[in-house]
Amino acid sequence: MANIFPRWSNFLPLKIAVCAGSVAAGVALAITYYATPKAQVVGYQPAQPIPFSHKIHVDQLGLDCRYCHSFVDVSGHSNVPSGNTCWNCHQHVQRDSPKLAPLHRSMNPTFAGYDGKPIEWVRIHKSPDYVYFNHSAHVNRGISCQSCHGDVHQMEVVYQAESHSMGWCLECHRAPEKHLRPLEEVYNFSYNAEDYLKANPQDGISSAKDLGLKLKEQYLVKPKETCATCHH
Amino acid sequence: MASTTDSAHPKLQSSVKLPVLEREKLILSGRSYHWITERICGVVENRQPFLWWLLFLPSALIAMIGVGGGLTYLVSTGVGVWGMSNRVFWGFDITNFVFWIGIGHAGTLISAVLFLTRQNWRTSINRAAEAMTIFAVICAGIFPAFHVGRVWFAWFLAPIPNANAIWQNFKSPLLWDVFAVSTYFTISLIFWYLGMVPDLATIRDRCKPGLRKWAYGIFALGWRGGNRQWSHYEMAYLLLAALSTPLVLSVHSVVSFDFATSVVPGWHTTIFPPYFVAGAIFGGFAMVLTIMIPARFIYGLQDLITMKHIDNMAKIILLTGTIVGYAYLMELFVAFYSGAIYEMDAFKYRIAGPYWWAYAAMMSCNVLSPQVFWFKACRENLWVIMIVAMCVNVGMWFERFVIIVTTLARMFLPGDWKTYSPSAVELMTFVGTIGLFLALFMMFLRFLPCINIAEVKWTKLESDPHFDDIEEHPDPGVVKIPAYQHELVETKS
Amino acid sequence: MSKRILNHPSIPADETTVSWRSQGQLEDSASFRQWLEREFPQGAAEMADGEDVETSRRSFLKLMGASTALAGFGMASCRRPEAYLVPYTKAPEWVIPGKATYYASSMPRPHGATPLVVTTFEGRPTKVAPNHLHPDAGGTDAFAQASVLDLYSPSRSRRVIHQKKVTSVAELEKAIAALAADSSAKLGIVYGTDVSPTRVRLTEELKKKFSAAKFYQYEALTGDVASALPDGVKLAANFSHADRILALDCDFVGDDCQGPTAAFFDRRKPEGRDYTTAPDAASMNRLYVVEGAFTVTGGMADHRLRIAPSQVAGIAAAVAQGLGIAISAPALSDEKHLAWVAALVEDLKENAGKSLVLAGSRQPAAVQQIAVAINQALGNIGEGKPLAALQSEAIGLGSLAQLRDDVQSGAIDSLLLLTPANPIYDAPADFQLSELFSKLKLVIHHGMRTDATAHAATWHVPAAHYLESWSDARTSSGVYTVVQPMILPLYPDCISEFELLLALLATDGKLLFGEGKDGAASPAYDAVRATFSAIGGAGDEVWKQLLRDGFFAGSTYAAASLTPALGAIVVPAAPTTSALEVVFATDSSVYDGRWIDNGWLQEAPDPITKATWDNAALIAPATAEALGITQELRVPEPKTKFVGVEGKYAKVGPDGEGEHRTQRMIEISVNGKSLKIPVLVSFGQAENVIVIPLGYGQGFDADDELKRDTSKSGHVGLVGVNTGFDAYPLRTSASAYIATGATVKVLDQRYSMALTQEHHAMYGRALAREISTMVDKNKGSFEEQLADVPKQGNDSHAPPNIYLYKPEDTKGEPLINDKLHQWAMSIDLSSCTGCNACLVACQAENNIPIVGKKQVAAGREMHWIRMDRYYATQADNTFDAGNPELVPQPVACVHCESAPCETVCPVNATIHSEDGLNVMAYNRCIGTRYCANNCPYKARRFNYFDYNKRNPLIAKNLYKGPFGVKQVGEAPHLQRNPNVSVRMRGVMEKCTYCVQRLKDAVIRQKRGQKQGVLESGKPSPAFQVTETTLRIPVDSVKVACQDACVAGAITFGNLLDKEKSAMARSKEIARNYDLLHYIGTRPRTSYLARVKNPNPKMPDAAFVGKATVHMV
Amino acid sequence: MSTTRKRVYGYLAEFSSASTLYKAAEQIRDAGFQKWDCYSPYPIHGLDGAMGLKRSILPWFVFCGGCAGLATAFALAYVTQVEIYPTIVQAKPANIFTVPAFFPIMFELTILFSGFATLFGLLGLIQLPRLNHPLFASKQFHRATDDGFFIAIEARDPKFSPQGTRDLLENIGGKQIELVEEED
Repeated sequence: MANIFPRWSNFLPLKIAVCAGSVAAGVALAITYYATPKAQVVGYQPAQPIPFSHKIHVDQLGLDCRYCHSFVDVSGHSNVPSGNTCWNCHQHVQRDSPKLAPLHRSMNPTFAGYDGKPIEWVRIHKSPDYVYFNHSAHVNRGISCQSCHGDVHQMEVVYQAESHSMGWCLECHRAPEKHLRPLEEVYNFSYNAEDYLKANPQDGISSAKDLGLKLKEQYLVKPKETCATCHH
Repeated sequence: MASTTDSAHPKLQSSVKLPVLEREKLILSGRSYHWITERICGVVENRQPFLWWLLFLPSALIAMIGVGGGLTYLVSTGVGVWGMSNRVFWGFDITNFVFWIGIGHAGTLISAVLFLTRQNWRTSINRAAEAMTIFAVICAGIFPAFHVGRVWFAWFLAPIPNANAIWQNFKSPLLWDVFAVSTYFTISLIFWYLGMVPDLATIRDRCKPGLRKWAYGIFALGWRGGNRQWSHYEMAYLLLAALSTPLVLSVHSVVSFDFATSVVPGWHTTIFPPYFVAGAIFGGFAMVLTIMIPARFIYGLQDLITMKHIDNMAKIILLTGTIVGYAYLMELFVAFYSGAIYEMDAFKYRIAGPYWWAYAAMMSCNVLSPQVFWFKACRENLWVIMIVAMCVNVGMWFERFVIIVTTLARMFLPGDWKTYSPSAVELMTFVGTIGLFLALFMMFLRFLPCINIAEVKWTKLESDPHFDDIEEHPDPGVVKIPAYQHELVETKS
Repeated sequence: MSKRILNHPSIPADETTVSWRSQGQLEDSASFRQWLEREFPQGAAEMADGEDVETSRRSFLKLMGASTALAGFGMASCRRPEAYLVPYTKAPEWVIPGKATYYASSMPRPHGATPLVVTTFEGRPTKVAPNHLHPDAGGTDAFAQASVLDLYSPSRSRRVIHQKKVTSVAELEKAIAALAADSSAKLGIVYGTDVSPTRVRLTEELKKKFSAAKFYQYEALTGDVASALPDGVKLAANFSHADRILALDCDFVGDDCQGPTAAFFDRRKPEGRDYTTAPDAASMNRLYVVEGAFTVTGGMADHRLRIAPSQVAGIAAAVAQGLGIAISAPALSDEKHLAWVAALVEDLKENAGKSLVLAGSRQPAAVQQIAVAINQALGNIGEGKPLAALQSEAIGLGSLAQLRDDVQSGAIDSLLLLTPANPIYDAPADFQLSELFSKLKLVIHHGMRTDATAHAATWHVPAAHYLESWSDARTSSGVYTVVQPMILPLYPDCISEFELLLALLATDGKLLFGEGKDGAASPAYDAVRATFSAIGGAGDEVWKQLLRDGFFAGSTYAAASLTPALGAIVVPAAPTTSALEVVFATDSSVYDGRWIDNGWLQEAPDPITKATWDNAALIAPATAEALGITQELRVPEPKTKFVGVEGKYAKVGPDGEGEHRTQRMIEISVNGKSLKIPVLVSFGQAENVIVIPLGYGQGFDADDELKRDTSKSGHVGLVGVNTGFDAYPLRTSASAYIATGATVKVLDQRYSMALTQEHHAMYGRALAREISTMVDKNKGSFEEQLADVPKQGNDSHAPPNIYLYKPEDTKGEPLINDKLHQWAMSIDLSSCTGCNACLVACQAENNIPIVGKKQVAAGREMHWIRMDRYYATQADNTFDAGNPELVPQPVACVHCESAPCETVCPVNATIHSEDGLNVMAYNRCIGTRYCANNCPYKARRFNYFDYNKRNPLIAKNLYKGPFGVKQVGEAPHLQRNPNVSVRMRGVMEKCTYCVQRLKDAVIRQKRGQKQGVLESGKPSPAFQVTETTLRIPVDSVKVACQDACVAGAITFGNLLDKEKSAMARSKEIARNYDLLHYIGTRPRTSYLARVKNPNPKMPDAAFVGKATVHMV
Repeated sequence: MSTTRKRVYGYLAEFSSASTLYKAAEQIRDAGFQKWDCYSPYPIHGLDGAMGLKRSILPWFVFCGGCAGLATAFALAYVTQVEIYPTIVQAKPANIFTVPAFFPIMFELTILFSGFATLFGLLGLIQLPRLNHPLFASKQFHRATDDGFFIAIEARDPKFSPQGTRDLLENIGGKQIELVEEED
């Protein structure tokens, strides 16, 4: 009888084990990367029909979030502005900018291509349909837009800044003090806890963390972690 | 491993003559090592008898239609194609799961428990019994895996870190089940495979060069049969046996927790774990007999699987059957002693309610039929044994059916009472798993050594290195005993 | 799908087909596409801005964004397709995307409108609830709850049909204009029996314009009351003044409404409506019922006499005689009946002026007269009395008999059918209505379904739903209520009743309907407003008030005077097995057949028989045995202390169980006609009486189990086809409700039926508990019985419930730790009738699918509330052993604090929330179903199939998996509540305590913080938010079932409100008990034992209120 | 044997039965050889002693595996259920008192990890899989898995000498002594 396997095959199992290990790790990474729900993909930045710049409107012009997202503090759903909200200003300002052609199509009956159809903005932040998220429950309790949407006031084109995964939600629900702000500061994108404390000294509060804890105490904030908080 | 190192301390030893029983021959007709090799490997190497094809092809077909087709339909359409309802949420699925997982237990018991208790008669049946375990667990696993509503999300059961930051409920008996059954399958597979490595080497060494030799070569891992390997190997085998023994007890205990930890009358009872384990062994041995008796004829293994083996198994069936019968009666007693109307009614309806026939089948098959094994004549008649074994298989299936279905169909509120009956798809899938089991077993007979060659050789009397050593053992009745026992022995003599 | 259309015998498929049974066809139809285009992208642009807010706001609005998704349940891990956010171009006033808007409206009903509050989401009406501001407020019954589904029904008629061909509205306009132009037209108009002031006003105008026009009113089963009373006079009961009530075959809490019943139920609770007083038996009313088959009213009765409905006249006469009213009638022969009547008469006399006698509308005029006479004799009628006689404005309307005469005499030659009835199908057989129609030159049918009458008419006009039309109506006491549209008609060709009438009145006969040019309102709007200005005064203020409140305060009918004419009473011979009595009854699911295409109602189990999707002949057990229908007589009776009943060992009955259940068919011959129909044995029914609920069997197709005639398959939609048996042909005008002399032939044939409950006794388990205000010889006085409620049955020896491990976290804090809200519910069996209103309301609120008959039979119905109904008889009942007690018990998830379902879920898909809910995360569920097995209440429901994505109504469709036909079109999805996930197959679901409502209330309350900061004038960090800021006001949130319940049987609230909350108070009273307390689940939903208030002098008093008291 | 180009593996000798093998093993042990092994179709009891082998250290591997399993299971269950995301489940505690509910899984993982430790420990100790071995080149060695009893003494052994070892094997009853060469 002769050896049926060549000598090098003695190291084969080890090699296979090493390869299999690397492949498994790769597959795990690939799954993590590709199978992550797109709702959680940070950096999604589609082109919009009108290149609306939050930077100009918020940072330079100082518009409040609620000027356009007018129902964010009364409804679960934060509305995108209706056409006439835009038209209110833009029938006077920058009226002839070619970028505003879709708005004219929608709002301006004298415009050549007028069809009266609403503008279709590309959706960026989308929670899955089995998730119930209520904007008013958050902004009325001291959680800023910034906590979830990032520095929108610096964005020329809006992109997704945070992952919006369940784990991410839970992080804040378990430790809301990291994100709590005085109610007056919820829509203030240049809020800074230290500056706030300088301007409004609080008894025995010196750090942002302490301020968060105090607000949690004052506001009786006890976020829930059970399923029905978001799933029903 | 005999105590040869004792010779280092001669002073502590003295010899005493004790009457010895003759070591029983487990291999008849004084077959040689080579004959054993030839015989067992022959099963794999020779052309398969017509009967093999006759069994394999229909089994494979049934498995394909029943399991393959049935499950495809189930997953594509919904669990509704089975017969369950919003009253009886489990039916055939969990009945079959418990049935199959119970079958598996005999395999582990034969290979592990009998190994630990030095029951050498196990050697000629343990391989097949272990294979049976593996295949039964595969058949069993199909049911809980596919009975879930969204099988594509079954990975929620695995504790994988995820973006949702959500984990399993480790308090759930069902999660315990997932761990227990998967551990059981893994350990059984390791045990089975390790036990097979030397035999795979035997086949490898007999093969002509080619694909077969290559395949067996890979799976034999390059086994050489050196004593430096045997030494560790024996230890590993012992350890696995020692691990498997509590495991096998735990698995069916955990399965029984699915029921015992619930609030459902007729399930909520502390007697379940031992009762389930006994039942599993009971049903498993019946299945071993059901399979081994025909296989013994087909492959002419009468000299390896002797009447002694069959007799032993019949006795175990009698014992465990009686334990099971005791459990049934105790269950009734506890229910009626409880004074709780729900408990009493649950058992009343089992006995005389809508599924009285299932209860009757269970009682007569499981408790009454094995009683014939009190008689030696019955234990020697293969037809009787075969019939009883078949009865027990059926009876044990009905036991699970009775526990699950009759209970759920008549629970706490009469307003929700509704009976259950299986759908055709359900029946098909169950039959399919029987086909799958048989087909896998046929494949096993075809490709793998169905009897543990090395261990069978080891049970031959001349395998003892001192067998023909008259110098070493001038008198077989003389054994060396440790010094600390001298006094006792001397006073006795 | 196309299969069905091909089977249609005469009409070719596609455009010329008269009904739309398939959504496939529907989706491809141009009109639907047009509707979609109109309603979606342009709808918003068409919004009128400013002036006419009332009309414009109800135009169908584009859903904004997808967060309130219409689509089903998706998988998390799919790659994201590009999604769009589509805002309004011009934001409509009052609409906040994502928030519900509520409007007051009402639903016109034959016995008086039901005042409603309608929930709309972005313009879609999704749910109705009672209008609690309304003086006649009560609840909403199952029909009202289910009516919203009809709006979106896929089988709804949506095209004008002329001579069985689909045609355009323009063609119809021509026909109407021609009719309008001819002021001498011999026009007959048939209305429904509801009262609408605008209709009355328009009728007057029509009379002026069309001198030869005649007006009729007709609905199939509204009874003989009208003929017994002067024209336009109505009786309305005021139960708050009624201490003693005698119902003579009158199901006044069920289908035979006699006035708002909320006050009746308030007085079924010994502690008062909101559990504010100590239990007082004297505060309870007492209900005597004389009836043939069990009704929900009979189930509530303190004393129930079972007697053939034809014999009720005899009892009524005996009562009258006992009260000294001179009336000639045969004397009662039965000793027991005499004793019963004697004690009853005494009780009525003692409570003269505080008692109420109601005659069922199906009873003949003579009985109605006796009832009036008794009420008059007792002084029960008048202001502040239990009964009011009222004069409605709907007078001068002819009956169906007059219509027949007028057609035959040639007085009319054109007919406009505006009635909700379906006369071709439901008129008594001797009217031979189809022959009559052939004599007319023009029949215009206006209706929501292409039913039998639509097929027989020259023109069929698709009707707008009441949620799409302007109208007005009167409630039973005559309060003026408005019917306002929530939405433009879903399909552009749908026309409302008033729009048709107004076209006839218009000088040019121009038919204006729906949304006019430039968003102008429908002419019906102006008509209603004009009517109202005469009643409530002109001016915008009152009108806006009307629209906001839904009714005009202080408007009622004028009182009328009555003079009963008592003739000699003739009581027919009592029925025997060879001359049986057949009673034609309304059905709890389809009423008179009009709801046959409503899936929610079809699947709602009958409150008494628990049958779904079919009707059957109901026969008492002893009669069924005597007729040889069943060999095995089953009695729901505890034979021993421990073991029930039907069969001692709870075996499967002779008809089988579950999907194998089949009922014996019989052939009933009466009035020269015969009907093959299955039999259901009905406990507590009078002997030798066959009760047949009407309204079924309107059409069959090739899938019919009995292979019946398919020629009428186009008369019904997918829901109603192949359901039940049509007993209308057995009726004649002389025996419209009760026919005698029927014979029965037992057939060697069986028919499968789907029952949701198949075991009817409690089997010795004290589940639905009951006590009596009368002293019990074993259990003692009322107070002692009250104290004994928590110890009934097995609970008498339940061990104390002790924690082995405390539910605490690592710091030793309790886990259920919300200090703001701890939700709980109580269900009062004393006022629960088991009527299904909660069940259907729950279905509407929580997007619960229907599953079809086969699945119900298999036990897979999805209703979150299972309406259990138990019978209990006393072994020693010497008065009438065949008259069991009936106790309903709604069971939904009881939210156990120690929930067995939670611990067994391997993936944490069902756990407990901090505020005490047992919550279910559908998207985590993998469907092991272990939770449901371990639920002692069997309150969980599993989606065995994709009921929301596969149409369960097509035969075997669910079993075709991916090859099955998809769920019906877009429209049904528009009904969905956007705040509730639509469940996919393979997941478990169950009652959530309407968690979406709770969350909404709690989040709304959180906004109070901002208010508080603003009011305090301090910076927000200095403002201390307290529990009172965040806790919702006491009893301010209502769950769907509670809201719908007219009986106030369900109270829900926050345990932390303590005694301020009615729910918390109810938990403290003696008759509060936990269902299955013995097993220690500590449920949050508890039950209050039913209290029966028998009259100790009655011969059957000792057997009342005894359903569970003797169980140990 | 230095004339061959191939490297020598050692001598392989066959013995007639288990008992001759046993005695031969004792003698080779006593002769002080280290790199040698007995080959038999089944494990021969007592041969470990006859070869002077120590008790296998495998049980220690398994013990460690078992402990790792127990610790893993406890950590997995306790950390996720009590520390990370405590859920309220049938009013059961979310603290140390909830641990009894984890016992079944702790047990199962102990067994599972022990099993893996056994498997991989064994493979490590016996240095398998090793598919190629010089002995497989021997013409008679295939009988070692059938009915042959062999002893192979490796050339690596310091006491190995081409002639002396061969003589030793002959003296203790070895038959068909074969010089086994390693392949390239």
